[in-house]
Amino acid sequence: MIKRFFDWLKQPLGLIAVGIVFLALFSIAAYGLYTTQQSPEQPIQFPHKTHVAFGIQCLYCHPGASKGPSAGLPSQAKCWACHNQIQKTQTSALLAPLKDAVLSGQSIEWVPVAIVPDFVQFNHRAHIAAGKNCEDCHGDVSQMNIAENPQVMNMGWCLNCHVESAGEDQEKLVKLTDCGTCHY
Amino acid sequence: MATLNDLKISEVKLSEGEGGKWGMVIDQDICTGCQACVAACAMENNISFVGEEDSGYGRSMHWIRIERFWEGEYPEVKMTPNQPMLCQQCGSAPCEPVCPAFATVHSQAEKLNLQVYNRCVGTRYCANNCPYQVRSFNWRDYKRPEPLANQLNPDVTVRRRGVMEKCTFCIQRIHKAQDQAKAEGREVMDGEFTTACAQACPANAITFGRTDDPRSLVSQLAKRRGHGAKHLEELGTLPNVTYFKGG
Amino acid sequence: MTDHKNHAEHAEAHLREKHLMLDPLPRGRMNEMVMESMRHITWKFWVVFGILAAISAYGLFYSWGVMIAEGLGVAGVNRPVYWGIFLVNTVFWIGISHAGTFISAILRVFKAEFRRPFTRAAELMTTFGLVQAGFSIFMHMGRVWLSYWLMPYPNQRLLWPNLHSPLSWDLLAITTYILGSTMYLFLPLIPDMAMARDRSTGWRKTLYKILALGFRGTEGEWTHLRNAMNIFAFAIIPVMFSVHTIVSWDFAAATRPGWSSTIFGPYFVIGALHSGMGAVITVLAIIRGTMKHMKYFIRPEHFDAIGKLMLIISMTWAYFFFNDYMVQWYGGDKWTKQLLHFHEAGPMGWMWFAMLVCNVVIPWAILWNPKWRSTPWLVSTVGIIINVGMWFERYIIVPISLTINRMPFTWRMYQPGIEIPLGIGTLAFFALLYMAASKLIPLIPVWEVQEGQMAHELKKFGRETVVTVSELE
Amino acid sequence: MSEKFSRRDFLKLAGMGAATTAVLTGCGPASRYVKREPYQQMPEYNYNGQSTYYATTCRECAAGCGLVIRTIQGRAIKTEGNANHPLNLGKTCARGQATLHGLYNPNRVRGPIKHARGDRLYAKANDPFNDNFDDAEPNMSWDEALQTVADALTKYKPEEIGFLMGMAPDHLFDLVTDLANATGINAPVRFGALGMFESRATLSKAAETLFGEARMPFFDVGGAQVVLSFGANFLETWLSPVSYTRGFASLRQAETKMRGKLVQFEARMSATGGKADEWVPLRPGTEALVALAIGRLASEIRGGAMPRVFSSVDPIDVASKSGVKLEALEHIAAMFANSTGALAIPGGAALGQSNGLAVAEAVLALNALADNFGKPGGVYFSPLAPSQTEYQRPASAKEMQDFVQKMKDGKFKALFIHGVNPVFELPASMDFKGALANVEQVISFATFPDETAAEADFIFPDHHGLESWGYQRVVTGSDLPVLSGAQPVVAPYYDTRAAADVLISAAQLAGGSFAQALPFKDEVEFLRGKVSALMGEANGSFSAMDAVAFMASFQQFGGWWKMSDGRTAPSAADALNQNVKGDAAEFAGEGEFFFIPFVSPTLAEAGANKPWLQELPDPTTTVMWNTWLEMNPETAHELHIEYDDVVRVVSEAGAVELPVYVYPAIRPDTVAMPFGQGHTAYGRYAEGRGVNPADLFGGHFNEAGDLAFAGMKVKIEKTGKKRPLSRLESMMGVYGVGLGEEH
Repeated sequence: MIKRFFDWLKQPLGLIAVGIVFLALFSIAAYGLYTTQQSPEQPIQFPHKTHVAFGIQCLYCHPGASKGPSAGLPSQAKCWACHNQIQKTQTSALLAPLKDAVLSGQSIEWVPVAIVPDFVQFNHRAHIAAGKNCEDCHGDVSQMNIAENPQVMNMGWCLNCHVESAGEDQEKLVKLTDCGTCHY
Repeated sequence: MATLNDLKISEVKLSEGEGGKWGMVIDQDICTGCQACVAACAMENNISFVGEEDSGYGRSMHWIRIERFWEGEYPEVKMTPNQPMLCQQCGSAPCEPVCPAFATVHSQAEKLNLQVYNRCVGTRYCANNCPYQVRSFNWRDYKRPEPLANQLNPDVTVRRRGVMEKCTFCIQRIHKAQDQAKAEGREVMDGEFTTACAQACPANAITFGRTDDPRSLVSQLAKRRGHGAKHLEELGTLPNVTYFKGG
Repeated sequence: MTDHKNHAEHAEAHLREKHLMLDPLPRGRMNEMVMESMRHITWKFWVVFGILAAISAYGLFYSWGVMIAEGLGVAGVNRPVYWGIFLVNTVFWIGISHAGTFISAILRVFKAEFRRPFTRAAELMTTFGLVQAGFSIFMHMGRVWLSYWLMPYPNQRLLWPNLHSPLSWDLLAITTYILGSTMYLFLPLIPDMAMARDRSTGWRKTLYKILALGFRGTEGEWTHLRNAMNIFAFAIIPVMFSVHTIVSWDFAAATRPGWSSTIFGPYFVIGALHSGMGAVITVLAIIRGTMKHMKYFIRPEHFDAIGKLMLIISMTWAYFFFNDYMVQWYGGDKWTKQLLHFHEAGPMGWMWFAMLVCNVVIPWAILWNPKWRSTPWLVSTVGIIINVGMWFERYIIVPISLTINRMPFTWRMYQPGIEIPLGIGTLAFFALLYMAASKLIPLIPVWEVQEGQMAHELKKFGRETVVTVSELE
Repeated sequence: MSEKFSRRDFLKLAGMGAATTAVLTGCGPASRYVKREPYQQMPEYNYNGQSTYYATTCRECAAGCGLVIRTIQGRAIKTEGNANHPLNLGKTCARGQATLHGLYNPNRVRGPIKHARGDRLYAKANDPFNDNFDDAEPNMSWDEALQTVADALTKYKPEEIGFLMGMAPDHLFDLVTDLANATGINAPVRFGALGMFESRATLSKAAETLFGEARMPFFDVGGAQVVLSFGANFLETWLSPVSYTRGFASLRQAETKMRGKLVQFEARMSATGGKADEWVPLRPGTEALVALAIGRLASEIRGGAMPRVFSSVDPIDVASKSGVKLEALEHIAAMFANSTGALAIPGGAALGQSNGLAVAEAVLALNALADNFGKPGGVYFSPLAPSQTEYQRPASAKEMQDFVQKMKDGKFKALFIHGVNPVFELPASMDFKGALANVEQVISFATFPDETAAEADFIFPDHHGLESWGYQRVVTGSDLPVLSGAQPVVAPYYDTRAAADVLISAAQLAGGSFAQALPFKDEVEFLRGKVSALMGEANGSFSAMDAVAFMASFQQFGGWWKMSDGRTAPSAADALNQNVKGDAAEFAGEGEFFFIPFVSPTLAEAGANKPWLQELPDPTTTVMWNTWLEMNPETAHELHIEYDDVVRVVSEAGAVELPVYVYPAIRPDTVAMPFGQGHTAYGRYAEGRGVNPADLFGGHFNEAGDLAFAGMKVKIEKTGKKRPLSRLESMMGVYGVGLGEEH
């Protein structure tokens, strides 16, 4: 019976069947990978695009980036300072969660997308000071609606940039490729 | 023995086995063994407590421990000077070459022995090869019942089971101070920051700073007290911690 | 005249009874015997097989699973004994694995004719032993799920394994050894597989067909096979020596009292052979005792021959042991002295003495006597004892020596925990693999035996009957 | 094998494939997404990811060290010393470091609770690493709680209401004192086990006898050249350990002077004794004799008239009684007499004996001989804290016994307990627990579910020290008069409320004189009133234009202190003309061993519930997580006792069982044991661990009313059991156990 099966596999129909199975397995794997790379659900469908279009600077809402390790998420008081004055806030279904949160005093539970593992000590300030722009890592936020992370933020990506920016400066290269610069 | 003073910044080359950068001076004559450094270190560095059974079986996670022995017999018995033992941040560290994964490596930038937790696969060879026996291993995922985890220092990675760890000379504080200094466009000043153990020590028995700077307090102290000893120096480990034993 | 004739006939009969090479059977009969030994499976076999399978599953799946989930805290390792029985077992199994190569490669190279019936059993020991060593070393790791990091492969992190580390050398050496020895096991298996293929039906036929690689026994095939085996036999010998030397460097390259010893390389190699020969002879005794027709193939002469080897190896081991001890003691380092004293006088001192009794006293006392060393049960018991002794030796080198270091404040004893079921699991799995192999492949390399028998002849020169061996290759 | 592959199989396979890829790509971002809650309203002076530091005062003991707590986004992360604080100059002890493990302790009282006396306040489990310990749920609202307090205040006559408080002279003590003064309720009584073991009453009584002032002496160890310490464990828990440790460091290694020497007289080598240059194991009870003999020998060396205080003592007799060789006495006396900076300190177990007062007097007389009063390296009176008019001593054990007697007699109908755990800390023979039965209503303000809280009717939990406001007077250890300030560094984690707030609100509810006594909106208003009273004082560490600014600076700097040395010199006039009774102490009990309890240097009286303090090795024995009995190797050998053998220690008042630590530095006729463990409640890390020496204490006092805790003899009985102690040290490496005979 096994022999018959193998023989059948050698027939054109069998070859097609093998092809389909392989394709299916590949698609499943690809789908699995795809699911792990999705942007998470956010409590508010926050359109970065719109806000950037109004000319709001990144640092207005994420001021920590220039001062310290964490860029920070704006407090809802900050959101409200503007939205309070915008008529649409009262009517828009999109903005209802913000209104509810502010009125009820509940926190908005954002899910940051640009994240590094807990064993990486990342400092925004140093990167801004080194002349990096937000979009270098976070992508063109002005074209994004809900936040997504355009980069695979892995170590190779970090190192690549570190090595490039060190250039010929040997001392800088040593500092920027030192394990202890990010891991402790 | 070359004194710490002999090392000048210009001489420090970017290879291991050369002079140190950060160093510590410990005065055993005034160390009272009060364990403040041990507690401070544990709080700063998110060190797990392991409970009675494991701690009694040599699994405590202290990054710094205070050793004491006895000399003589009653009534002429004496306690030897308390000896705080922590990672000596060797210039030529026996732990480094034996790690197959490069998880314990020499920081060329800070001249420290790094332990990269997330690279560690737990062969424990480094701990075997450490003549000072100052490395501690995460034998289990030691739990911190809620809400104890609120105390964790966000600047230090919380280690999980199967990972080696050890004293880092509070590298998170080094980085913070350097970052701060850089933001303000200046050099890090001596005494601007210190390690958690040195900061807590009520007797000021621990002093931390730049050994490659002759004007720093560590260098000055080493010069003033003179006859400092480095542990197991004969092994060629080039330790960066200097001990002053007695009066 | 008749007397003389009778006498000569007696002598000849005696020689034939004693030596397999002089006692040929028809090839078809011999092949059938081997096939039957494989096919003959009793209920006892299944009972033992089931028990071993259960023990292996408990040790290697359940216990290891628990340890992976809980961390190494469930084992007995601590500060300062960071390495425990896992490493003892690793060294032990790698040691065991040395016998196979030694017997089949070195004895083959030196054309020791008595090797012929048991090269296969010994080579299997190499492969199966290395499997257990692999288990043991991976069990030992704190984060075994990341063990692939020890392999050099291109990755986005731009990180490579540290080739300064003796552990990396170890990994390379053992990987080379396991690949090499498996191939070396496989080459002499091909003609036997072909033989089995021609004599079986059903799934066995399919299996053997695949394994025989279409071997038909043409002159060209034999020439290629012989060439390949010769190349491997010579190539695997340095690999074998290097593997245990490198294993010894795990210890010798460290800066620890009791470990940092330059003699460790040869000391470990000879120790490996010591335990390996002990294991081979034990396995042979078991095969001879439990499998059908094996009394024909494995005879007291083989136990006698291996017994002699064991005696020589035991003497060599004793020499290296003394050498190592002497040099360490004479060095006068206070920590080393403390450690040597601790070996004998510490709480585990009994083990130190037991090691010497098992490795030296008992082998010497028994193996000098040709009659005793030809007695399978006795000499295999000595083999087991030597293995116990060699396990003790590794236990003394790893956890007991780790107890003493340069920081007396941290000295602490080691009490094994989950290492014990894990270790027993590897032992059971080793036996299990052997049992499975005994029913799947001929444990006797039939063609080698037949080749030997063809080469051996009894010739008469006048009144004397003389054994001659002709060069076949 | 079949060609057919059902749809279900396919889905299964697909699922498995997806799961496998998910596992394999476990490093993908999806596996790490976490929710983050930003502030609803970002506090000013706070930045994302940056720490904020708040100055406050350490509440782990009564010393009052200044702390700066590093917080990040509302969580307290790290204790650091307040570098400006005159008492500790930026340093902390281990207990101060571990105060965060109190704040975030898994077992705290989470809100107001009414419960039956003796009921558990948290679920019991055997594994302290397990999460499943449920604290008792709060079952009252704070309104009900306030009403309960108000009712208690009004229902009973003022003289039937008692307040028992912790040892620290803090704002709450002032508030209750004000309340008591205005309403006639009993004045608050302060007590703490540390004070009991320090024999504070004895120290001040001796000062009163010799110098005419009942003040807390300050010993300037740092300035001295030769320090004779009679049992004072000043490097461990004594009075103000951080400050005294700093003194010790400059005794040994000051830049400007020679290395000073420390001689420690005690029967059991303490951590302080371990650091001494000479350790003199005298027979317990002969400290006064030895001090007088040294005084006599030193006077002889110095020449001149023999002071009256030393005249009657016979050094040869003392040598035989004390077990200290005459040559040793002479050598120490010579050292003392010839030094320009000689200092003698009485303390520890030496004072906790029937003749403790005589010991204190004899030792203080030595200082008079050294003529060091008010001089660097000598004896001072500690400065009175700002706004303090006299030294407020905590209650002695004798006074506590009277207090308990009043309870037993039913004189208290309502008892408020704050900041102290008398069920655990007082000698079991005093039977505080039993006495509580005669009090109608017991209200505890305990932060933690301790033994006393478990015996209360109501627990109205106070905040943890790091969540609360307050100030505290620094009693000793600083040369400046200090009022150390406390402020919340984090928001209260549970539904707790400041005891001061509870009292203020309840007083408003109670009305009448209560409302008038505490006419404040809340605790902070009360504090501001008290603190801003200092505004007018000259020479302060800061000044301000108005009360708000003053209070802000008070918070920012962690207190207010005068910039001038507030220490005063005791009058030496009569010190040498006293008549000190130098008789050896009397010992209660039948046993053959002197018994020395000492406060665990790492745990002290209230550290047992902090897991990292439990895991700190004891400085002398390196034992963790347990209690042990120290015994001389010779004695152990004679009794056929080995290390870790469990023995029964029997005193006249009780018995406990604990493992033996064979301790090389203790007299063969003495056994010793730490105080700090042996809790029967107090959270998962403390409960059921070790034993409490207070169970052995009988009701004997010295002349100053302090407990004669070291005035006992005990019997040792073998039990045949073994209980391994967790030690950091190696038995092999340190004691040669198991290394083979020759070692």
